[in-house]
Amino acid sequence: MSSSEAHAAAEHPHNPHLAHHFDTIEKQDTAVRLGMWLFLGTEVLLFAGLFLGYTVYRHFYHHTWHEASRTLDLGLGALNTVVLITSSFTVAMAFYFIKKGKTGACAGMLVLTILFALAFLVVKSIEYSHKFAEGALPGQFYHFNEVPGPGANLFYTVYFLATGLHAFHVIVGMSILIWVLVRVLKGHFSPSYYIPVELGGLYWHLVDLVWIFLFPLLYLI
Amino acid sequence: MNELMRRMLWLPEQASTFSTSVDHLHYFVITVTMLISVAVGLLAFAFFFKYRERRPNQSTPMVIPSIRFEIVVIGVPLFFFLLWFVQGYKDYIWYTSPPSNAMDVYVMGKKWMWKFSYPDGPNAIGTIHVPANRPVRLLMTSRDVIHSFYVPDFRIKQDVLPGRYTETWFEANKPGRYQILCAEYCGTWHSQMWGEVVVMPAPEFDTWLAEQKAGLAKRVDTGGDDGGEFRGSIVEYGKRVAMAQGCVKCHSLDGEPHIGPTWLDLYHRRETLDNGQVVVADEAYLTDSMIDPRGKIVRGYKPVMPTYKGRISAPEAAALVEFIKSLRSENVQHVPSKEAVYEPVRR
Amino acid sequence: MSQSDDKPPTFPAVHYLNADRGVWSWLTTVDHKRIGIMYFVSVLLAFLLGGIFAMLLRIEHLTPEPTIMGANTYNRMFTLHGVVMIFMFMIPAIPGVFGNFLLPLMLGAKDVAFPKLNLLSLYLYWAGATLAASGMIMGGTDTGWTFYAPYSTSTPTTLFPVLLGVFIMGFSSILTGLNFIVTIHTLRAPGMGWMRIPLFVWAIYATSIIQVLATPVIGLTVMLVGIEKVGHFGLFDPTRGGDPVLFQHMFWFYSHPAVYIMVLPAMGVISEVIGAFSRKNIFGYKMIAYSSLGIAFVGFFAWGHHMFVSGQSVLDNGAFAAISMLVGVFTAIKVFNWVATLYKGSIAVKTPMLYACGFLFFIVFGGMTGIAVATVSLDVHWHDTYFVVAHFHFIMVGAVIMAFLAAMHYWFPKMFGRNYHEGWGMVAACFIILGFNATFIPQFLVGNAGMPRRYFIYPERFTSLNVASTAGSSLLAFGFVIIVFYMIYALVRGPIAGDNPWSSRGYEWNTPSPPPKHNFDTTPIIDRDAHSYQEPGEEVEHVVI
Amino acid sequence: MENKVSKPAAPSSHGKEHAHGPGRYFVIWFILLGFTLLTVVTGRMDLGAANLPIAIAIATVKATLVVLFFMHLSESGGANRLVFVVSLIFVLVLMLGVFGDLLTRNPMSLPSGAPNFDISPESRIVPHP
Repeated sequence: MSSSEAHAAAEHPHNPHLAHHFDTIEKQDTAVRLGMWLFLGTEVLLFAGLFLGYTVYRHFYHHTWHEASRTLDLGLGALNTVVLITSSFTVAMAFYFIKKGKTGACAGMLVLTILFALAFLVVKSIEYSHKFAEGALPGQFYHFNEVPGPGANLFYTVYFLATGLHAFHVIVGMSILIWVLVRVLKGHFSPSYYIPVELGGLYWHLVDLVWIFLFPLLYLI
Repeated sequence: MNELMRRMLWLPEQASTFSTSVDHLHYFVITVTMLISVAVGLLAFAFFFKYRERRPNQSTPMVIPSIRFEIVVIGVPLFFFLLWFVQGYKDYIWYTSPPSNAMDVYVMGKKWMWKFSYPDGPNAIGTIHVPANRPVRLLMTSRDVIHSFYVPDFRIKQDVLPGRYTETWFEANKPGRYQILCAEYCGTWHSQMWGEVVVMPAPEFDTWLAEQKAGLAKRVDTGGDDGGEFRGSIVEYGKRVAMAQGCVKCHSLDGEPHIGPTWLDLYHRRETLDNGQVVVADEAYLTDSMIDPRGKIVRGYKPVMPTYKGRISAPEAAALVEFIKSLRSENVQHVPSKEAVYEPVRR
Repeated sequence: MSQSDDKPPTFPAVHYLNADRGVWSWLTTVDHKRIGIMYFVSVLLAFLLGGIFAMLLRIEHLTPEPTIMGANTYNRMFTLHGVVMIFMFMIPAIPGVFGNFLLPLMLGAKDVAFPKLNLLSLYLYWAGATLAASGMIMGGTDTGWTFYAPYSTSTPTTLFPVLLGVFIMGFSSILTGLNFIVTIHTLRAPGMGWMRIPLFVWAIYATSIIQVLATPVIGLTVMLVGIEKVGHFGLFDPTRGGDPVLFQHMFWFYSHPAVYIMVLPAMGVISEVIGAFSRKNIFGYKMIAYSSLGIAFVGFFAWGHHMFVSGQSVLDNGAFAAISMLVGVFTAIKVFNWVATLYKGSIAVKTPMLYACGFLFFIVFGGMTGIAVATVSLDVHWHDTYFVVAHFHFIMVGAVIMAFLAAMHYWFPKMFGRNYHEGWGMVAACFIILGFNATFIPQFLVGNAGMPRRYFIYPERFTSLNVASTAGSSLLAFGFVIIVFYMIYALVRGPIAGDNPWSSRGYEWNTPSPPPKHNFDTTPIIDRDAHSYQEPGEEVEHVVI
Repeated sequence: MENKVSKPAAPSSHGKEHAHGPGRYFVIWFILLGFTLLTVVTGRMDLGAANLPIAIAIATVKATLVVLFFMHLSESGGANRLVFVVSLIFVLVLMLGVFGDLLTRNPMSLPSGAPNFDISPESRIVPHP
C-alpha cells in the first residue's frame, strides 16, 4: 500500500462507500480488486472446460475439423475480433477518463463500448442464422452435407457451445456496462471513487480475452 | 501363509496367474496400513493417559521439530508409498500387456448381459469357456452405456466402452466356474448383470471348441440364469424367450393389435397411456413394462398382463428388448445399432 | 484470555443472536455469524436427509434379495444419498458453518470481506438445494452422484433439476471461497502476519483456493451433461463421435480436489482442537500450514486415479498414481505433527478430544487405504467395489464427520454461550466411533471379496458381511440420536459456559461468548503466535525431538 | 502485508498509474489490430503443422497485452497476479493430464473416426488393421 493511498482515507474519514468492517477505502479497494481477479480466475477455468473439449476433439478429427472451420465466415469473424478489441480499448479509455474526472468523456466511451457489444451480437446472430439455414448444427440436429465424416457435428457442437457461452458473457458484460453508465451519468463516480467502472472494465476485457482465443481456434485452423 | 491371509481378508480364490502376484502386494500394503493406523490411534490414546491434565492451566514445554524428525516423517511414508507404487505399476504393466500368443475372445456388454464370441467360432450369452493355463485376451465393447467386466477370482476389471474397444487378458490356472460381475453402474439391473467364466483343462477345451465349430452342438439349452447357455445372436435368444414365456400369446409380431400392443415397430414408438401421458417405448419403458405391467398401460388396452418380475432374468429381459428392437417394418428409418463385427484385431 | 476460576461465568446481555429480532432480521442479515448459524441448520437438515437414505440403503442390504424396496427405488436412493451428502452437506459443512462463524473472529475482523456476497452464497445454496430436492420429488434420478455419461445422458429419469441444483450450489461454493480468500488477505488484525494465522484459517484458505479454481469446471461439466441430456449435442455420446472418457476427466478434475474441499477444513479443525486441549504450541506449525497448501496444489494433479480401469492410457495411469502418493505424504506430515503435539502436553480428555482421537485413526486408515487404491495393480481389483466405498467413507464420515462433531462440541459454547453435558458427549462419541468401525470395516472385507458398489441385490456369499455392516450402522445412528437430545437440551437449558470455558488461546475466544454483533469494539492487536500457550517473553522449556 | 491504518501523504491515489496516458492505450490498440490482421493472413496460408502454433502464439501475445496493459495487471498487487497466473497453470494442468491420456491411449480405445481408425461407415467400431 503506498503512503499516498492512506492519506486519501485520512482526508475522507466518513467516506460513504467505505463498509464498516474495513479500516480504509484503499484496503477495501484492494479487497474488491482481489475479489474481482479471483472471479476472473474462475471464469478462465469455466472456459477451460470448453477449450479442453475443443482440443480433444480437434485432436481426434483434425482433418474434418479443418474442413468444418473453413465453412465459417472468416470475414465476419475477423470483423467481430476488431469490434471486440476496439471495445476493449474504449472501455480502457472510459476508465482513464473517470480517473481524470472527465465524466462526460467516460460516459461517451462507455456508450461506444456498449454499441460495439451490440454490433458484436448482431454480427454473431447473422452468423448463427447462416448456420441454422445450412443445418450446420450440433449433434443430432446436424444435417449439413458439405462436411462429411465423423466428428463434423462435434465441431459445430463446440462452436455453438463456446460462442454461445461467450455471447452470454457479452450480454452479461453489456448489462454491467449499462448499469455502470447509468451511475456515471448520475455522477456517482469521481477520481476518488471509481471502482465499479474499473471492475466492469475488467469483466469486459475478459470477454475480449476469451474471444481472442476463440477466433483463431474456430475460424483459422 | 498366503492361504491364511487370503481367508482373513476375505479375498476370493486365486484362479489366475495375475491374482497371486497382486495378492502378495495386497497383503503387504494392508498389513502396513493396519499396523500404522492402529499404532497412531494407540499412541494418541496412550498420550491421553500419560500426559493427561494434572492441574488446570498447566504450562507445557515448547516442542520443536528437528531436521532429523522432518526427514523421517517425510522420508519414511514416501519410501513406503513409492515402493508400493513401483511394485504396483510393474504388475500393472504386466497386466496391460497381453502375450502375443493369447487367444482372442470378443466380449460385448449390453444392458444387462454379456455376450461372447470366438473369432471363427460360436457365440454365447452369459457364459464364456476358456482353457486353463493359456492366456486369453478379451476385446470388449459395449452396445449402450459403460459397463465394467469384473472377475473377482482373476482380480481383473476393465471398463467396457461403447463405440470402441478396450482389452484385458488373463491366464486362468484352476479349472472351475467363476462369476463375472458388472462393476460400472449401468441402470436398473446393474446388480444382476452377471455371467460366468468356465475354465476347462486345455485338451477338454480344444475338444469343446472343435465340437462347436463342427456345428455338432445344434442342441440348444434353454437359456436359464444358472449357467445354461445359448449360442446364437441376442435376437434369436430373445425370440426363444418370447416363445417360452408365452409373450406372443398376447403380443402379435405382425402389426395386428391383440390382447396387448403389437411388437412390430414398438421400439421408439410414442404411446399414449390411459392417463393421457405420452411415453416413448425405449429400453427403459419396455423393461419396466415386463416388471411392472400395470404401471403404464397404453390407452385402449386392459391391465391384464401379469408381472414377470422373478420369472425372467436380467439377460432374458435384455434379449427380449433386443428382439422387440429387431421387429421393424421397412418404412421405419431408424437403423438399429450394430453389433460388434467379430474380426480379429491385429496390433 | 484464560479466565480465572473464582469468577462465575458470564453471559452477555446483548449478543449477535438477540441484537436484532424477527425472521426478517435473519433472512436479510449480513452478519457472518448468523449466516454461519443458518448454514448450520441447513447442513444438519441435509445430513438428516442423507442419513435417512443411508439407513434405508443399509436395511435394504440385510438380505441379498430385495428387502424393502425395488431396484429403481434403490438406484434413486443411493444417487440421492450421494448428491445430498456431498453437495449439500460435506462441501458446505465446515467452511459454511465454522468457516463463516470463526474466520473473522480468528482474524480479528468485524466481518468477512463481502458480507452481502456471503448472504448471496447462502441463498444460492438454498436455491440449489431446493432445486436438487425438487428433482427428487419429481421422480428422482438414478445415475449415481458421478453422473457418468453416456448413462446419465440416456437415463429416462429426471436429471436436469439435480444438475442445475449442483451447478447453483457450485456457484455458492465459489463465492464462499472467493470471499474467504479476500478476507484472509485483507482483513487480518494488526500484528497478524502470515505465520500467525491460526491453522484452521490456513486450512480454510487452502480449501478456498480449490473451491475457486476447481468448481467452475464441474459447473460447466454438469451443464454440458444437462445440455446433452436435453439436446443430444453429442459431446459425450460415442454414437456421435464423442468421448465418454472425456466426461470422466472433466468430472474428476473437480471431484478429486473436491475431496480436499471436504477434508482440509476437517484437518484445520483437528489442529485447533488438539492444540487447545493439550495446551501446547502446535508442533510444526509451518509444516502443517504448508502441507495444507501442498495438498490443495498436488490434489489437482491426481484426478486420474479414479480412472485406472476406464480405458485411460497406461502411461497416464502411472503418472497419476505416482502423484497420488505425494498427497499421502502431505497427510502423513500432518498426522505425525498432531501426534507430536500431544507429546508432553497437558491433555484434557473432553468430547472434542475423543473425536480428534477417532479422527487420527480414521484419517490414517482411510488415507493409507487411499494410497492402496491408488496403487494401480491393486485398484484393478478394488475399483468400484465396496472397498472403495469403505475407503472414502473412512475419509468422508470417519475423518470429516468426526472433525465436524469435534468442531461442533468445541465451538458450541462460542456460538451459543452455553455448554453441553460432557458425560453424554463422551457416551455418544464412543457409540459413533465404534459404530462407524463396525459399519465400514465389514465393507472393506466385502469389497475385498469382490462385491461391486451400487448393487441392489448381491450374490449370497456377501450376506454375512452386509448384515454386520447394517448392524454397525444402527450403533452409529444411535450415537447421532443421543447427540440430538443432549444438544437440544444444551441449547435451551445448558449451563452458562462463560467466555472461554476451555481456557483456549485461540484468537476467537478473545470475544465474549456468544460474541456481540460486530465482534470487536476496538480492533484487536495481535502480539503472539497462534496456538501459543506462553505470554510474550515468558521463559519456556524447549524440547527438540 | 502491513496493516497500518494511515500515513500522511499526497492525496493522489494510485500514483503509478499516472505514469502513462491515453497514448499507451492507443498504441496497444493498434498493435492488437495489427496482430489480428497478421493472424488472419497466416491463418489462410498453408503452413502445415505450423498453423496452429502460430495462431496460438499470436493469440497469446494479444491476450498478454490486454491483460498487462488494458487490465493493468502490470501494475497491480502481487496477489492479483498470483491469482491469474495460478488459474492459467491449472488450465494447463487440465490439458496436460487429458493429453497425457489421449496421446498414449491404446488406439483401439479411441473414438471411432479418430485418426487411427478407418472412417468407412461399415467399420465404425472396427479398428484399422
